[in-house]
Amino acid sequence: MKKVVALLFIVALAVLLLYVVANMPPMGDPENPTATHVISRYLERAEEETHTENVVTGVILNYRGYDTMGEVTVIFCALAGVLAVLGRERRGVIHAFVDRSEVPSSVIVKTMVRFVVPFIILFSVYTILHGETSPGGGFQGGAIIGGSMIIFTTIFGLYESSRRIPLKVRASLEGAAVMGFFLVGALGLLGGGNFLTYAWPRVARSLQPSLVVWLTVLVEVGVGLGGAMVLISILFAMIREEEEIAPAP
Amino acid sequence: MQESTFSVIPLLAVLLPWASLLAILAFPKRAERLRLWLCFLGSLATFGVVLSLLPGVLDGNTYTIKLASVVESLEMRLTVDTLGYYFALVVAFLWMLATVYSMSYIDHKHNRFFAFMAMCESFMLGCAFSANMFTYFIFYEMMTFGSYPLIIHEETTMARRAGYKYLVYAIAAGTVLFFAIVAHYFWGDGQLGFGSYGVLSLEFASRAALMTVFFTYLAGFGVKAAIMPLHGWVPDAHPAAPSPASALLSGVILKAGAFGIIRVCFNVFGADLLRELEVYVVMASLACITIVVASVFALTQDNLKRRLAYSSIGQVSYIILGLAMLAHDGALGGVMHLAHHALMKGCLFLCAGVILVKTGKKNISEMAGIGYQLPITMICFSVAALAMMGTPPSVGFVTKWLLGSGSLQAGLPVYIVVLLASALLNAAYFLPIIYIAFFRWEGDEVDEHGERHHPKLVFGKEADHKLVVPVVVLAALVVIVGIWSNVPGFPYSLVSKVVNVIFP
Amino acid sequence: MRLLHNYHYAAAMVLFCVGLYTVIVRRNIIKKLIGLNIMETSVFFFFVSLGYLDGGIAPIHAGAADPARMVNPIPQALILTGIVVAVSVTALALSMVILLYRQYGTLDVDRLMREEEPEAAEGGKEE
Amino acid sequence: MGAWRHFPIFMITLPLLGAVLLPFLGYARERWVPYAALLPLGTSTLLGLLLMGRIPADGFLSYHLGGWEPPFGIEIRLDYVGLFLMLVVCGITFLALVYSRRYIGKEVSGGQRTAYYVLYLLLSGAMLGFVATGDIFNLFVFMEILALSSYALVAITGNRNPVRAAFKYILMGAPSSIMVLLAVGFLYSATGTLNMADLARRIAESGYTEVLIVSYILLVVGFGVKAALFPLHMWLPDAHSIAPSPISALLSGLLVEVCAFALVRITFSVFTLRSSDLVMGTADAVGVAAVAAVLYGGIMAILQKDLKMMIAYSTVSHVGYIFLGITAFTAEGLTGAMYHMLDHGLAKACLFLCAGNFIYLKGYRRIEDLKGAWSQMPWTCFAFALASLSVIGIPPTAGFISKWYLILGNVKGGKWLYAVVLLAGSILAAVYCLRVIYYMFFQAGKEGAWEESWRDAPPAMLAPVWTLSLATLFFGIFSSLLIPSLLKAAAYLL
Amino acid sequence: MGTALNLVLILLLLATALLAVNARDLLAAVIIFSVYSLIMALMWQRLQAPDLALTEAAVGAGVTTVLFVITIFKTRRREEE
Repeated sequence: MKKVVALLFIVALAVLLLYVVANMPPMGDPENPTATHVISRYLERAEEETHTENVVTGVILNYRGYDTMGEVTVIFCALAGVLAVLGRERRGVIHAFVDRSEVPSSVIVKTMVRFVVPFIILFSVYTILHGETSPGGGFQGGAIIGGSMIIFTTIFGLYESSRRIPLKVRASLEGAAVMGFFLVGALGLLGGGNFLTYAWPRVARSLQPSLVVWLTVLVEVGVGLGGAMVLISILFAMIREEEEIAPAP
Repeated sequence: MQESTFSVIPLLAVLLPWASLLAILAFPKRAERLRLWLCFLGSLATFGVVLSLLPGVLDGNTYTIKLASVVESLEMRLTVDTLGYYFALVVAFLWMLATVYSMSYIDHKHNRFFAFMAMCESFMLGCAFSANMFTYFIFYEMMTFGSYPLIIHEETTMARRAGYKYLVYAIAAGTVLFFAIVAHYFWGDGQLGFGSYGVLSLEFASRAALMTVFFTYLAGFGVKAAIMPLHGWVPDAHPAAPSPASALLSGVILKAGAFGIIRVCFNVFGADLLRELEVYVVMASLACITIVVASVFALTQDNLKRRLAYSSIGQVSYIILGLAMLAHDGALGGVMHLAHHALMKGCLFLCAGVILVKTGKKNISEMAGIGYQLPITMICFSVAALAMMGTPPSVGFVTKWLLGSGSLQAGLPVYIVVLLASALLNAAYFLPIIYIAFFRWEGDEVDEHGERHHPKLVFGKEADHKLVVPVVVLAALVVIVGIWSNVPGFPYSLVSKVVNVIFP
Repeated sequence: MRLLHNYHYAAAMVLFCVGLYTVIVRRNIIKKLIGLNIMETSVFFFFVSLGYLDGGIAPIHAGAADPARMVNPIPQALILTGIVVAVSVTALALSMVILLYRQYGTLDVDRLMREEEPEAAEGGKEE
Repeated sequence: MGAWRHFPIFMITLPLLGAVLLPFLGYARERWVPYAALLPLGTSTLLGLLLMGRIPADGFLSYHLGGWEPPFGIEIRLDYVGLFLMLVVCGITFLALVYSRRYIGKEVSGGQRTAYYVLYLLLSGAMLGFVATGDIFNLFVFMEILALSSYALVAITGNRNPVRAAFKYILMGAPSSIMVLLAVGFLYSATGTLNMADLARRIAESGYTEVLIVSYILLVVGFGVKAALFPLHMWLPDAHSIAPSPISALLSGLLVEVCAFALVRITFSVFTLRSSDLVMGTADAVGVAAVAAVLYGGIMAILQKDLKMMIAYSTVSHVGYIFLGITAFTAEGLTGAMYHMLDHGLAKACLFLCAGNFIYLKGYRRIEDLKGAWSQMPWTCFAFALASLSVIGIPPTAGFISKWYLILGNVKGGKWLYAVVLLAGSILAAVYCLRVIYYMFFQAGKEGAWEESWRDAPPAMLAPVWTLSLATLFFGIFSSLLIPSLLKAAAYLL
Repeated sequence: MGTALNLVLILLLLATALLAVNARDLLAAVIIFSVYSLIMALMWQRLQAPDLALTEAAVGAGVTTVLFVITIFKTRRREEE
């Protein structure tokens, strides 16, 4: 009964949405409102204004940097939420809480992983640092680091991987993304502009381009490190097993 | 209204009762007597402050002070005009007597009772001094909730049930009233103030709209004023409350509703508009029904305070009837009855309290021979009861006379029939009490010869002076005010000023 | 026919409805979360299609790229944020799923909501 | 062009920054965390107060983030109404945080306490950012921070019921967020912009009527879930009653209102009345839903046995009030809605914190358990009574003022029936509130329910409660401090 | 050609979505969902959004899937009746 009602509701919604779609501006048409209103400024002047070849990065970090600040706050918030719900290993008692059993896997796999993971991390560093010029950027790089740690953890177990990235490191870097934004924002205020101004009005015009680049890199690195650490911490928190309240499946 | 002078005295009068509240909080529990006397002093001082305005008011001055403003046309303002002053005088006087009386009567939880007494007095004075309907409503609502603890003070099951009923009625009424005020604000062009000839007119709003405003007001205030279909809480609340609280309920708090209706009739709508809308017919018929039916109900009650409560329901409708006549004498009688009834019914309830304290008897049938035990009290009771029936020379007679003359002025002698019926019914339910008290006694006093004797008449051993003095004062006033009504400060001197303006 | 031309949008809407249907009807909470993710990606898909330009190129100034031919970078930037938000919600929800399973021993939403008092037996319930 | 232009961004970022820094303090000195968390919120409150005189009632402060002018960058657009709500948020979060130290110290286990304060600050900062922003996608981002932190805070104790309630909340909240995002997509496709002021201009010119209508409906539904508008309120009673009391206070007193405010912004600043025929139909539907909410919430509140559940249902009812104020489409109605946000925030927070006092001291949750509570916890009971009066709308509390304007607004809009419903709502409120007060003050407690010693909650918990309840009184008596400006601002919004 | 490929991808998207939703085995559903995410990434690459394609591949198909898988290992693999 409930299913039928839901289905009817969904079908009605679908019809409504499709009707709207039929009345929307045609996709890909250069005359669309989306393609004519604000966009040309970004496309034409992003390079000189934000000093990023990748316009998306320019938009994310500079034009709409405040959104991205919100975004990294969201993921920080998710981490805080996960830790609040699942708890976290405490300093000093880490071993007691961590599943030490190694996952049995063949030597070949282990060797491969040992060999591959550094390269993945290298790739992610590249992704982070070259966000201005090519696809990718801070968060993508962070996610890739997170992915590499997943691979590492599946093969070597939580104990090994949490030794590689100890709690101390994670805890101090989890806020890096948000802090990076706050730092750049506050520096923008000091530089005589508004919050999150990259090109400080108080600095000579000739210095501004390199200033913007450096600040962008600073934010990128912050987002990358912070994002990676948050993802890894979430992962560890979810993997962590407390034996006494294990489920009885 | 004429221009008014700024004065802090109205605010002072409203705030003074809080001083006794502070006294209750400030002094330790051990200083019980000191606290009680301070409460009395507080109410005395309040009465003094109110009295101090008398010469000015008699000269036709008005005093005003602004408390706070919400927006320009919506403000909290206290203004002393003649009508409000008249009500305030009644309030402050009766309250003072009730406070004296309570000092002896209330035997537990003094703090709560006196605190809420003081608060209610403050709110009542606020009502009396309100400069507009908005202020009136705010004080009225606060007073409504402030009087709840007075009603349930005894905390018996009956008191709780009565309190619950009271709250249900009061909240519903408050809501209706709120609606009335919004409608008034909306159709009255944003004006909630009181004007000598009314502020609403058919220029701004349609007939139906004004009728809506009027009837919502009538329904809202009618609950407190106990107009007949809305009276349900009254007969429960009065017997349940301690006697001084019942006296205040009947003497003053019921009148807050009636006073609201007076304000609505005189200062919001104005006589001309009421005549034009023809709503007075409904008012008058409701009042007549209430007067007669309530008296009939009163006949059937055995509980003294319950009988008195029904009597109050009927009597308050005299005020409404007087207003509905839309004639000079009718209005005069109605408005004066506000004070008259406060004196009479206050006296009667306080007497009932004395009886309860001394003999523990609540029901009339148990009161045989009580007049010999409590002669002073019962004499006072008889004086007030006779006044209720309209026996001259008393305030009750003045009211009835004026109302009768008013109905002739209005050209509707049918009201006289109602008044006479009411007087007869009043006699029918009051005289038996007097009779039982003085002329019947129980067989306890049978001596060895098998003959029944009068119980001995005992003077001077009645009760605490704090109980007796207010009763005597009220009974004396019932007569004195009835005879010399024009003494400055007595009802006629004030009310006639107002009514003469409206019905020249 | 505009609907056929806008088939990307239409597909996104259909996926949105599939996801919403899953969230409403499926009783398994992990299924519900998968449905939620489908909803999210469908909206992202919708956004990305919004920014598309016929014959467009990626908005990267590499070499002599012509700005006039670039697709709209704004939806892409928004969706990057959106993806992060989506993964955050999923992570938080899944961590609660783990905890719920520990405490109630079920993933079935009806059973979950039916269980009454917290005093009831800790641990798993027989399925 | 003084430094005060930067105040809004400080108000928003300081709590967020505090949230990020707090874990470090948590590792070093856990005991100091509750005090340190007060710092950013206190500063924000202060900045807000300083800003109060600067923003005229019929103007706004526009702050361009990163120095990019509006249609290109993100704008913080703070008008008088927004600042008013930001101050309400600051004040109540600050007080509930003061309250939290003792309460959370008892309810939440050691490891999670820091997380609690982190999430708390994130929630506060997100609410502030949410109110202030002038960009519709930014609105979505802050809504997500808001939502995530509130999900987690509901579940913070990690017990069975809280987690379940939080999950129920997610199951309704997350799809609603996606709907908002979809609506943003539709709006963007029809106008090509995300800035609210720019959107208003473009919407007025746009020819894509169907797209706009559907996006408005989606926004109403999306924010309606978060604001718990009647048919979409299912998550609220569970989440609000089961969360720790300071969080209930925040969720009920602020979060719901902030989301309603988002709808105010969208209705009046984005879909301006010039395009009102677009939104009127939906607004009428919202009005009907709000009527249902007022009555349903009130009746359900009467039927509850659990105190916090009752207060939560009362919130459902009061959300209806706010929406009735909005749909009146008059300055008075909107003023009433805004003032109701203030007084409902204060009163509800106070009620929940009082309920928290009972739970903290005695573990009593049921209304029946409160019989005779007055004899042992007079301060809590008096504060509860005062706040209840405001919920009912009895003069001279702030609740009366807001109800006055709500009713007046509806009357001026010609919606007499709604005015009557508002009155009926306050009767219902009287029934459910006075029942509790009656139990507290005029009923004898069960044998042994209250021990002999006279022991109320500690001062650190009573102070916020009393501040809140006195504030309802203060804003009732001195409503002239705010009402004229609010009326002006509301007229400006319209 | 381009349209045809787009259509195929969209059909695949719909198919994987429906499969993911209807699979009884939760693990299978999650794996199918990750395939769905990968196809989505491909789609976005075709819509000239390489940043997003990268992100979706890493986050949508990677991190999200792993989170789901962990949860399934910690809870149960099959749907209840």
